Amino acid sequence: MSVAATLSMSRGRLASRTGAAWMIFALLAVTPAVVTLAGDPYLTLTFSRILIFAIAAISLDLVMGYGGLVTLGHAANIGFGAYAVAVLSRHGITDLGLQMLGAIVLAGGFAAVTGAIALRTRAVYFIMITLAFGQMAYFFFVSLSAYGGDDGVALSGRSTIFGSALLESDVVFYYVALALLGLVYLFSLRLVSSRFGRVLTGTREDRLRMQAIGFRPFGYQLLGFAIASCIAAIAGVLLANQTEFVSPAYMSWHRSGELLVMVVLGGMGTLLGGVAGAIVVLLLEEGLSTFSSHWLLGLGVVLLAVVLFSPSGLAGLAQRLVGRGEREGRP
Amino acid sequence: MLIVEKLQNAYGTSRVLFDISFEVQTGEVVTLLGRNGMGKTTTVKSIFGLLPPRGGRVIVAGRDMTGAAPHHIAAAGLGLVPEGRQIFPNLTVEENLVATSRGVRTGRWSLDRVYGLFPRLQERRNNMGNQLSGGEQQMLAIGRALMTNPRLVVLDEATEGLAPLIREEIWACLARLEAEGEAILVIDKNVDALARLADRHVVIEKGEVKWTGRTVELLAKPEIRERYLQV
Amino acid sequence: MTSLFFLQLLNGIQLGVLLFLVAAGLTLIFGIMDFINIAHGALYMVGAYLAATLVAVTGNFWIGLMLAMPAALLFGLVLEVTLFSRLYHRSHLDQVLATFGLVMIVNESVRLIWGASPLSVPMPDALSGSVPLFGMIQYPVYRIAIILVGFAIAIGLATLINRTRAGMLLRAGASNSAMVSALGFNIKRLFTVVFALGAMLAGFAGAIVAPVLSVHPGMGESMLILAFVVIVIGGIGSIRGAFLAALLVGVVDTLGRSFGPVLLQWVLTPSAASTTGRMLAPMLVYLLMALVLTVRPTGLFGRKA
Amino acid sequence: MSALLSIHGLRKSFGALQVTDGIDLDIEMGEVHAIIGPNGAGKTTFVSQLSGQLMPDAGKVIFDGRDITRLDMAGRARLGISRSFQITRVLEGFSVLENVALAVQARSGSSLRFFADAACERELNAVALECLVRVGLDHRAQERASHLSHGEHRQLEFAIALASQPRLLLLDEPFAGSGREEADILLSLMRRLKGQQTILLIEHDMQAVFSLADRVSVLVYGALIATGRPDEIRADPQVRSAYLGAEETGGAVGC
Amino acid sequence: AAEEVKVGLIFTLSGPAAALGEQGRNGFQLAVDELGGLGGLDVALTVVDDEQKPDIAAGRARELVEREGVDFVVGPIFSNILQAIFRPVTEGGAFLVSPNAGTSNYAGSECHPDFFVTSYQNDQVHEVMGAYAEREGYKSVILMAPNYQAGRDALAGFKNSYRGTVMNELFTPMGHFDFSAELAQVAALRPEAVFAFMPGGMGVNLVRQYEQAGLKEIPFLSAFTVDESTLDAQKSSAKGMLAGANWAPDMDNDASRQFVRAYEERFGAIPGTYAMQAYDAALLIDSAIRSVGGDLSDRDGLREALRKADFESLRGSFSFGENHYPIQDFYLTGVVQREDGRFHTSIVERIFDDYQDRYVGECSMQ
Ligand SMILES: Nc1ncnc2c1ncn2[C@@H]1O[C@H](COP(=O)(O)OP(=O)(O)OP(=O)(O)O)[C@@H](O)[C@H]1O
Ligand SMILES: Nc1ncnc2c1ncn2[C@@H]1O[C@H](COP(=O)(O)OP(=O)(O)OP(=O)(O)O)[C@@H](O)[C@H]1O
Ligand SMILES: [Mg+2]
Ligand SMILES: [Mg+2]
Repeated sequence: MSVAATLSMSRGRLASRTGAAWMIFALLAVTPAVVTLAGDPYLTLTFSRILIFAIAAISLDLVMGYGGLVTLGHAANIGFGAYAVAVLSRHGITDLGLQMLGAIVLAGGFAAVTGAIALRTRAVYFIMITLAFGQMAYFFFVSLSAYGGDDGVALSGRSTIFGSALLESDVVFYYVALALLGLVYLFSLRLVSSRFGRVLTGTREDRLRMQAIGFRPFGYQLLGFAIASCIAAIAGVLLANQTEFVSPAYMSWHRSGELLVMVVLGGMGTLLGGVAGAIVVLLLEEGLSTFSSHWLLGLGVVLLAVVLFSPSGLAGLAQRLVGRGEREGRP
Repeated sequence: MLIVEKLQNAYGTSRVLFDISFEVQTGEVVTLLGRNGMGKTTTVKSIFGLLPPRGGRVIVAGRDMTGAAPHHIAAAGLGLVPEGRQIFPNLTVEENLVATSRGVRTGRWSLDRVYGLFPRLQERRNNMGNQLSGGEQQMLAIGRALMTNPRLVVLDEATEGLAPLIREEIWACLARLEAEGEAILVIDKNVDALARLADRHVVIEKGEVKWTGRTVELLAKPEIRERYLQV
Repeated sequence: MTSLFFLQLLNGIQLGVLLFLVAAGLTLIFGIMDFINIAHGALYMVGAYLAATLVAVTGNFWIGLMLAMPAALLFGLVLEVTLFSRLYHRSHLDQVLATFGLVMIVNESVRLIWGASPLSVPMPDALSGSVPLFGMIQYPVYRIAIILVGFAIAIGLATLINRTRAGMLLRAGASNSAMVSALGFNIKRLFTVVFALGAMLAGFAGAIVAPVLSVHPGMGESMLILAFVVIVIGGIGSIRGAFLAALLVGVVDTLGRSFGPVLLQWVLTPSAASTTGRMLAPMLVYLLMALVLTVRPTGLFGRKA
Repeated sequence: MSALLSIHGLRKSFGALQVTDGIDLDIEMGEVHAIIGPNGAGKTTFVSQLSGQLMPDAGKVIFDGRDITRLDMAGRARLGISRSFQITRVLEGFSVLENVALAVQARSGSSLRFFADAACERELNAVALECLVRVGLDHRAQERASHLSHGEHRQLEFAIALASQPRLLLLDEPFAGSGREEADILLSLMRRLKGQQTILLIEHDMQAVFSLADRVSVLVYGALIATGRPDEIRADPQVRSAYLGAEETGGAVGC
Repeated sequence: AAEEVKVGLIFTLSGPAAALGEQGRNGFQLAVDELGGLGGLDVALTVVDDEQKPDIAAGRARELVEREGVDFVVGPIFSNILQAIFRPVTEGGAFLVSPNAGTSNYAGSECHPDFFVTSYQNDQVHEVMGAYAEREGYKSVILMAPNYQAGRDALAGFKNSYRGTVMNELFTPMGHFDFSAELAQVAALRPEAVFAFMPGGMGVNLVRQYEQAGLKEIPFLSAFTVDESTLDAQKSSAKGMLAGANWAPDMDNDASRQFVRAYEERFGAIPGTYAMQAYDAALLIDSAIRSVGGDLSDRDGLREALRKADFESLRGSFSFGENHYPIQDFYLTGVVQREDGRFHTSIVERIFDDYQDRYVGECSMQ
């Protein structure tokens, strides 16, 4: 079934989608209060982790769901974000804004260079070459003894906002993350329906056709690739703050794989799907792992079930529940 | 040879076929006429089980094949030249012909005979399918269907993009086949040529059979002739 | 020094063949049937565990191996019928997601059944020991056996895909299965058989390397990535490409790691050389892939997109 | 009349096969120039070299006095060379309207706009719809392209080509697959275009060719064997035997 | 019911490397059950899986401290996980007892009053082998380790106490499986001994391929390469190979013998040092709670008691240095086969008496 399926129908769906978005964000907004009332304030931290990966997932959905560029090196950007925090704060720059700037520069630069090379390839070749670049970045930080190599480095504290240590409070941190998630979501929403977004999706559909009507795909794809990488880097900055620890483990290809799972599970080319995917996967991880050390088995079963019984991911499932079910006739 | 009864079908929620009924006897040529998007190809897909019918029956050589798997239906003696060629891009011309061939020893079609019909294909025998020109691909699709030695050939827009000369040859060839007792179901945009050799015509509109009759009757009906035949 | 070089070259080839053994099944399922099977590594692992158990039970390597094959085949059949057959028409990413789930399931099941600590398979006496090569240096007989088996499989696969009718139908089915069945062939059954074959090849690889490598959970993962690297470098769908790519990866990795630091010392100070060498060593394979794809975006023998 | 496009000694070969064998041709401003020839003669390949999809091995392509031999496809499209594909290529995932609107967008304003919703841009949609009306596909505007029938696909293909307001229109078998009525729509449309729009037309539908073309060239085995007014070509015996055929030749070949 | 002590275990319990984590968990569990609690208190044990992911570990550690409000956190196995959970636990106001990972930074400049290690400082085991090689008078060695922090530390540790010539340092990628290239170099350079640090599956591969390459006559010294977690797979190919350790299953004291017997009965495997050190961690905590009479609120008392390490360690003499890293004996161990056919490491001789790490000087705690 074509990736685009979900997209072209988006017009009709928009209403239902914004509805879902409002619901999800409303729920997320009240989460800290709820968990505190439930006498389990700690969960706020767990959920801020979810928000962070939701941001990363959205960014991946941008390149993958809309740009048609499936990458297995996306986690590298999270790593860049995290190391931007580690490096800068070691040199006394603890301001969140500046650190994000650094992260964006780092990730954007890397994306520009590697993307320019990777975009020579297509489909699975693209997956693998991005994997290659991701792994190179990973191994670079593994052998970076100055920052603990693969042992990573513990941060002396969370970033500051205009000199104040607001973020030390988990609740504040949560809402900052939520705000960023909201921004990223809105930004992406506009992006994909913009002229630029159309060219991007059009290129995914049929490159030759796009060239025939006068577009040079390369530039647009590279730009999209870079934008997504920068967003992921922001998620990295947050992750470093949430764990107050930075390690190459954040950027191994497994992590890229997990992000990919979140997006596909949630439903590609829907943006919100990424968010849903992140929530579901991480909650499952938290929940199941408390029951048994063989929790991965459970997660595996869930993934299988979703693929088999809900072709277009959770988004598709939701669609059908709402009764807007629309299945694709494959030739 | 082929009997289609009250065929109904749809893509997802949008219904396309409402009531299609017609039959093709052994040794006769039948055409499906109709404007773009009226359901001709969908009818074909339904017959071959590529799009399992939502209603009605498909009977091939006396056996009810409704809802059977495509390969069973084809094995019952149907050969398909699909719309839009659909040749195998990653196989060479010769492999395209050989891969799905059946009964080449016993049957009337063999590699040589197909090459005899389309010398062009023989020249390009070792090229990949996707390296062929549009017309060559079309020839290949026809040859591929014939190589399964069917008793009923279904040609959906089989002469699209073929040079007039080749078209002539194909019509001539079909005439020959008919004479040899092969049944043929044709969908084609320029039917005037095949009006000559076709026995009966089925006009489809909005998923329903609007009219069916012999060529003479067709020529006698100006409004239909106007509509579907180039004059 | 030269003799060492040739030895390392041989080692590289040997590693390459080993990689090809693992990649062989994948070329069939991914390269030819165009099905992304992340669980391939898991199948490979299962093969190794089956061999480990059966060899232990029967107490004889050969009998164990002979039993492990059909077992792996069966496993593949079951998977195909219950799961994979429903995924052929789905997008690559759906396949990734599903097989990713499968990997988790298989890995954990293996841990439940066999425990987390490594197992091993004793070397068959017939092939244990080593023969002198390049003067005083000894070379294990079993490794030589692996090389031979690898070549045999490569040739076998190539003929199956390129020379036989089944191969043609397979390629045709991968590009347009609906059309194949509309022309009267039960492509489903063919796929089932071939998939099972691929699974068996994976299992076979696992079993055959068990005497040299440790059998432990996650042994599949590192191999999986390498197998994909090999196929992609070789060019998807080309057996010859996969084989040559495997050898290339093996040789480059081996020589790179054993002589790289030495070469680096020509341009860098010893300490710098060793640190850079260390940093580059694990990247070698990926560098190679990136390089090949930069020059030839569809791999060495891939069809132009 | 001045040549809008002139081709000098164009050559292209695939391996041993010489597909374009030294073609010299001038396309005059405003004319409809048809190219006919047997299957596999090299027509599509020829057009692909004009549109920039393929690069020639040798020769020159001059468009409006500018050498565009090395210019890529997108570049030529921007200069106003637009083609339709023989083997349909539309954005299956997009709606029919979006398909055309995108073509309009390519020719109007920057596409580096990241926030405004393109679907709400009136002028884009207006122009796009206009094109659909001209090819008679407006009633399916909101349909998903993959839901179109084969003939409808062909119509869309044409609409997209129109939408990019080309100065030179390269049409590779636009009539293929369209039925009588659709054919008539296209025919009358092209009659209306005739004069103002320069068109290079590849077609096997002789009725269309001879009723539309100002000049016809015949391509056989990669070389032009004849160029002239329709009636001249129709009369040319060489052309008849190589391509047109006639009743008596029917079915002469082995089958 | 009496007051209860909350203890959180954090080990790698899923994924490829789970084997070691399981040993740790089992060892601690065994001790708690035998003691029928800790320090006379009932034990509320929470076991969490760090998945060998630092970020997950950090989260779970905070979870233990802030949500479960545990008094002690015991774990982890891997050094990089220790780095990740250190601050969450210590700042969360719980005692952190590491039964395996003992990195240099927390032994030295970053030492912490609430952090205790029942294993060793990572370098020490390697220093043992270095010293042994030195004493045996091996003039030349080749060193092998995976290219990650612990690997680099290991070779550094070895070289601390070895003066001879290091012909070559071979760093392999993590999860390396085919050592023929490395072994070819060994065969070519013919060192008088080989020292390797290859934990887990890598160790199994290396040891078996070492034998298959016919190199057995070159002495094979190692750390965490041939131990109870890998011997089931290495079997006879590891026979006679030497390693450094602070304990072995045939340790000559009743407590140890009894522990090994009990562990085998319950878990069907011979325990390795991972299990032993976790067991000792339990004994340590037990002793501390006892000495404060079960008053967990008396944290200073607890800390003092922990420092005293007033318990019967399975390895005999055991005390803490100022940095709360053990001062203990280190042994040379060799692989032997038991009459029941199983393999285990066995003490050959003592190399260091009451040996302390080199970083204690940098630690400010006195
Ligand atoms: N895959 C599909 N999904 C949804 N609708 C489809 C699909 N294919 C065709 N349709 C619709 O079904 C109707 C009939 O299509 P069909 O292809 O049978 O027409 P046709 O008679 O073959 O037209 P043509 O002569 O152009 O080939 C058309 O309106 C078309 O829009
Ligand atoms: N990529 C390729 N590699 C090899 N041969 C090719 C390739 N593309 C086209 N050809 C060959 O070049 C010749 C010309 O192809 P082309 O598509 O130009 O023919 P055409 O004149 O358009 O024919 P038709 O009228 O059937 O479309 C054909 O014989 C085709 O087989
Ligand atoms: Mg049709
Ligand atoms: Mg053509």
